[in-house]
Amino acid sequence: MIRDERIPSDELRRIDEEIRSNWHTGEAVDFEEAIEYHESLPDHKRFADVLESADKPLLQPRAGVPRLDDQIELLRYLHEEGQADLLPTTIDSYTRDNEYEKAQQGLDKARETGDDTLNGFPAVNHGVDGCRKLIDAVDAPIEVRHGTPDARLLAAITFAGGFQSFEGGPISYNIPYTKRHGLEETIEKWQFVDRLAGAYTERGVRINREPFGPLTGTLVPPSIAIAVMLVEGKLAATQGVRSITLGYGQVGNVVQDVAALHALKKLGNEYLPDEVVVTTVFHEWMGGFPPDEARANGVISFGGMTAAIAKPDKVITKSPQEFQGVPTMEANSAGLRTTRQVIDMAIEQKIDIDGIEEEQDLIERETRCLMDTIFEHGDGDVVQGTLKAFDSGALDVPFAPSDSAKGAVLPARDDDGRVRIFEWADLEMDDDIKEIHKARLSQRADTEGREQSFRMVADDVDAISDGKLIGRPQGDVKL
Amino acid sequence: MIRDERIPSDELRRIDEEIRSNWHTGEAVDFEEAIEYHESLPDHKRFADVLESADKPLLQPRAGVPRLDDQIELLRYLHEEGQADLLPTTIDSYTRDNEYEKAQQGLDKARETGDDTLNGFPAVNHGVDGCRKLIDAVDAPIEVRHGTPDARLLAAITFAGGFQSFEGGPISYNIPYTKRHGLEETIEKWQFVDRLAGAYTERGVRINREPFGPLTGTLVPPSIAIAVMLVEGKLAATQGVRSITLGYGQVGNVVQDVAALHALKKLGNEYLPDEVVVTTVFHEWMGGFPPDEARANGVISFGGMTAAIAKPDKVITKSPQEFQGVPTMEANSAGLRTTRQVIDMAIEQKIDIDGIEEEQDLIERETRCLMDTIFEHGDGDVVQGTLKAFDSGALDVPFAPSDSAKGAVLPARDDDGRVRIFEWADLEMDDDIKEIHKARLSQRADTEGREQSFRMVADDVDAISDGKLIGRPQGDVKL
Amino acid sequence: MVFLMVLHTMSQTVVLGVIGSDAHVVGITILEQAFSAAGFDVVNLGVQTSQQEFAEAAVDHDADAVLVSSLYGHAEQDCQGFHQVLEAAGVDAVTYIGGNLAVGQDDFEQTRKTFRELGFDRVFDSETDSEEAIEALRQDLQITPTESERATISS
Amino acid sequence: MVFLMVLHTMSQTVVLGVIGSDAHVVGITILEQAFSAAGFDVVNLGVQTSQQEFAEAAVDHDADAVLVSSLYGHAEQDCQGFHQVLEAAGVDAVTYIGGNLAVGQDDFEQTRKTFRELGFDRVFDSETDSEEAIEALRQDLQITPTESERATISS
Repeated sequence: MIRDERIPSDELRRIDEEIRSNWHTGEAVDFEEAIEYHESLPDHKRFADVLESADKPLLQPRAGVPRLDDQIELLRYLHEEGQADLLPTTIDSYTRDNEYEKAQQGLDKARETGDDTLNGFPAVNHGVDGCRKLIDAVDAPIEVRHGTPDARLLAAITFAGGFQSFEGGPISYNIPYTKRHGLEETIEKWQFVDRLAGAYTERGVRINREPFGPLTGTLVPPSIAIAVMLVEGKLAATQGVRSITLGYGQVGNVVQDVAALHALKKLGNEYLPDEVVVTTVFHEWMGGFPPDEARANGVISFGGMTAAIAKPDKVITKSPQEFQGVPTMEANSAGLRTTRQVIDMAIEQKIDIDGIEEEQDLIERETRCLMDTIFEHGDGDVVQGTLKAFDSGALDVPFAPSDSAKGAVLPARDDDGRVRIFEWADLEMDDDIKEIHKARLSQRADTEGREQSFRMVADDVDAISDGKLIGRPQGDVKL
Repeated sequence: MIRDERIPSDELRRIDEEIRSNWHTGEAVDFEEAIEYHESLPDHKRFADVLESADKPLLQPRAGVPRLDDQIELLRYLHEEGQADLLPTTIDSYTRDNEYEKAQQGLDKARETGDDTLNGFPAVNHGVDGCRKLIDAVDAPIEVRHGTPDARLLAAITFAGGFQSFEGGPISYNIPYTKRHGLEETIEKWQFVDRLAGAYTERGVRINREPFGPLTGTLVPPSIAIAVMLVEGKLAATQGVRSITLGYGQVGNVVQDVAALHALKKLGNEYLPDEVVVTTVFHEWMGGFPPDEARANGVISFGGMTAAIAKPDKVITKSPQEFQGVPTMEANSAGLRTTRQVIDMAIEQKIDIDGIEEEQDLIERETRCLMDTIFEHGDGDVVQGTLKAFDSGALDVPFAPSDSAKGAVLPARDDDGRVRIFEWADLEMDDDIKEIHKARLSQRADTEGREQSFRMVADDVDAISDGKLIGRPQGDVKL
Repeated sequence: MVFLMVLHTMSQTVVLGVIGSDAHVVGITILEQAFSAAGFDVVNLGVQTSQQEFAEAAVDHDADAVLVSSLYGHAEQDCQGFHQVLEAAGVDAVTYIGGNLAVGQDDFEQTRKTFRELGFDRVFDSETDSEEAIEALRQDLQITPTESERATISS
Repeated sequence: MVFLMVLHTMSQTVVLGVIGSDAHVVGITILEQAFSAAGFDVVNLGVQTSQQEFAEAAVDHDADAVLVSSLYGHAEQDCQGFHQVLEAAGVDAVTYIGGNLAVGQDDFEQTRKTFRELGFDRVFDSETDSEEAIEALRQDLQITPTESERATISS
């Protein structure tokens, strides 16, 4: 039975050899040589150190293209023109599905024709040397961002390739991304990823790990997101990870977002072992964007304003072309600079908004209910508790495509635009907290002169792309 | 000796006839017929009613081109694509200097060649009929925006032409715009403009008047701007104006901007007669913009955020092309939509920031000091008081090009980014208030490890276009 | 009247799902809620549902309608042969499809034609409100006339 | 040292102004403060100053330097014949001009050449710091060497 226990060294070696035989580039991985390579990197490319020592929020975009030279050019542009502090390398979909052969065909085609049929950088196919060429060519720390349920080979190659930060986790890269991968399966696979990061960490190369906070990106109640972050943080810490960046996706209500980021940091430090350095990352709005760059810039700036007040360690920026999919590098860079301008104008101002402590207190209480039920479900073991709590629905994520979560809980905004829970389903929560949510949603229903119903949920999902925060009945909409 | 007294009817008629003879289009003005025209306009084109009955901030851009058909097309675009609630017609520079012959040459050239050599709409040359064609063709209220020291003929023609709102005032369209027009001269001329607006008002056609709040647009301390607004509001009220929109230009510190807008509304209602309906307008940042549309969008959004919290009755928007001068209509419309998105996302949220009441109290106390000195200088007469207070320097505007103001007072930002007064010169102010400013600036000097000096002023003037709020010493600047 | 409508629709079963490799779950979740609230029995197969899974669920639940959602732009290839699979399994149900059905949705009428030819009874774009789909299904299943229909008849 | 510099520059008078119809006052206000702080006697003529007003003020105050600012893009036409006017009035002063001197400032070297030919001793773009102008004027008026110059000499 899988439990929250550190993978023994011999088991680590066994799995490592096994997964490296899955694709020919796995052969080139040599742990000792990789440690030497990491030690040769200058201070300003050490991801964990740069992130943890920053005195204001660092900005990072999303970006990945198939060919190495294009990826170098893209990242240099985002660093120089977009003034990104931290850089990403987003991995293609085939690699996420462990389809390295298909990724190779896409990469070959991209190299032959110049057409980018892959939607990201196939790091496994580029291999250790390809990754190092990227690390060497770009003058800032780079993180691997993907969405891969089984990221073991990707981790082995990119860690050896010089990347020092790796996004994802067994819940956050399962529940929102895929239907059929079992949670037990992804936990087991991510234990290896974390254990490998821990092995580097033991040798002084601190690999930063970043659970994916936004989850399904759609009106996720803060406490659910935070509980998942705490679980993934704990699992990583068990395997020896010592630099963990917990994530949170903007819901669009300033008070709730600031409160959630404060709660995330506080609970992260409380629930994770003392030897872990906990940082936080704020994702600009991950839901639907307005089909209009001007309005999208407003959404992006709203995220920047929230970041200036909450002061997370890192901000993942969006571009004004979010609506249409992958942005041009110019638009990606514009999103960075718009965010930067707002943060730099606001961050020196003392902006203390009333009600943040109260909202933070509510979020913390909710999160503790969820953490308590996880521990109870597992008789103290987080892995078993997570599996059983998702199974019973005591832990749930709204709009989850995965069969591993019930996806029965439904959120809706209250009259102030804060995300509350409309349908609890089997989510474990104290009754007095449920009453608070109910009262807030009832207040909104009164304002709108309609019953609380799934219509609110549906209206809220589209609201920001339609130009509002709260999905009020259409009769009230003024243009 | 000019005093704050209503122009008698016969004098109004005499001046009206005189100024209408200054250019041939003046002949077409017929007051009675003009009243009938205004009465024929639908409710949604009545500027004062639309503005005063709005339940959230209305948005208005700046825009003016020489030819009538182009102006119609421009305003329709801003209304339909930009979703502007209120529209502007910005007047060209020749008209502002009463050079109607030169304006005519520019208009003729524009009509012949299609080149726009004029930088606005020459409403005097278009005459009453031309103005009405514009009013008829566009489906929203339109305001005349200009910068004219002697706007008497412009007012006579545009009021008869169906415009129901008129920007400017004797101080706000003198001090920041021109060097040599005496204040006494502009007060006299604006008394006529206000008296004419009052004559329409008496007949049920409420012409809205809007003193120009941003003044020199460069770090104007809120109390100075508000005092000028109160004086101009009072002068207009004396002449019979009953719909007055007091203005304020964003300084970029959220707490100070919200406090200033609250103080403006409160003091406006207190200092102006009860029969006047007082509304407020917030101008998005009027200082130097970043030479980068992405960063400019951040500045614009910051204004939208402030507006969502302060809830003024109207917002004058900027475009992302502000740096390069007159924007394309697409960019102008983009600035509107970015602002709209931010306001609509934020306005339903309860965002109460600590310290606003305290800052508002300080602004009110400062403004009362200035108003008291004006009344004292004039033995109770506002006109004489304003003239003498500007003359003695007891009332002053920083960076004023006009010989009518000393322009000796100098502002600088404090450590929180709020605009304080660094050099008081002869500005009248209670000593305890001066001590507060001094202490705040001293705190900044400590933070920066340098003396308080004009260097801070110079650094602050460029800060926002350089991407920051406060002009910190360059050694501290991180990119 | 409301009671009557619920009575009439009590036995009507709708099978919902997102076809192919598409993982967009929000729309289907809201559709599930809307059809349930309107009185239908809803079987939600969720995302990444194969043609075979649709057919099996329709047979198992004796579905009156099969509603297919697709938002990632590959609906046409995902639906090739879908109606043959349904027919082979003996499914006799109304079939609808909705979502972002083509990558460049410039001409929705062309898209509608394509999917009508594939065998779908109705085709909706991504802007369609769930109420509209419910209304259409009530008509197609000849459930008690709606208020608007009666208003038309009596006028 | 600071005291010494102030002594040396006490008697040096600078006339400042914005030429033509230009009403940009911020830059000239900051220049006034900077030159005053550096120990110069400053006569600030403000905005919208004519060539004749510059000449009269330079004569009245026996100016050592005349500093012209222009930010609205019409400097070249505003400065045509300026040095002839100064000469006719008997002004013998160092002349500087700075600001946005051409509408499209693509090639500042060309702009500099244009204004040097008009007679200005130095030409600055709008990015020039006031410190730089002060430093230049100290050199041109052979005021006590600055720290950086001495550092160069002694190194």
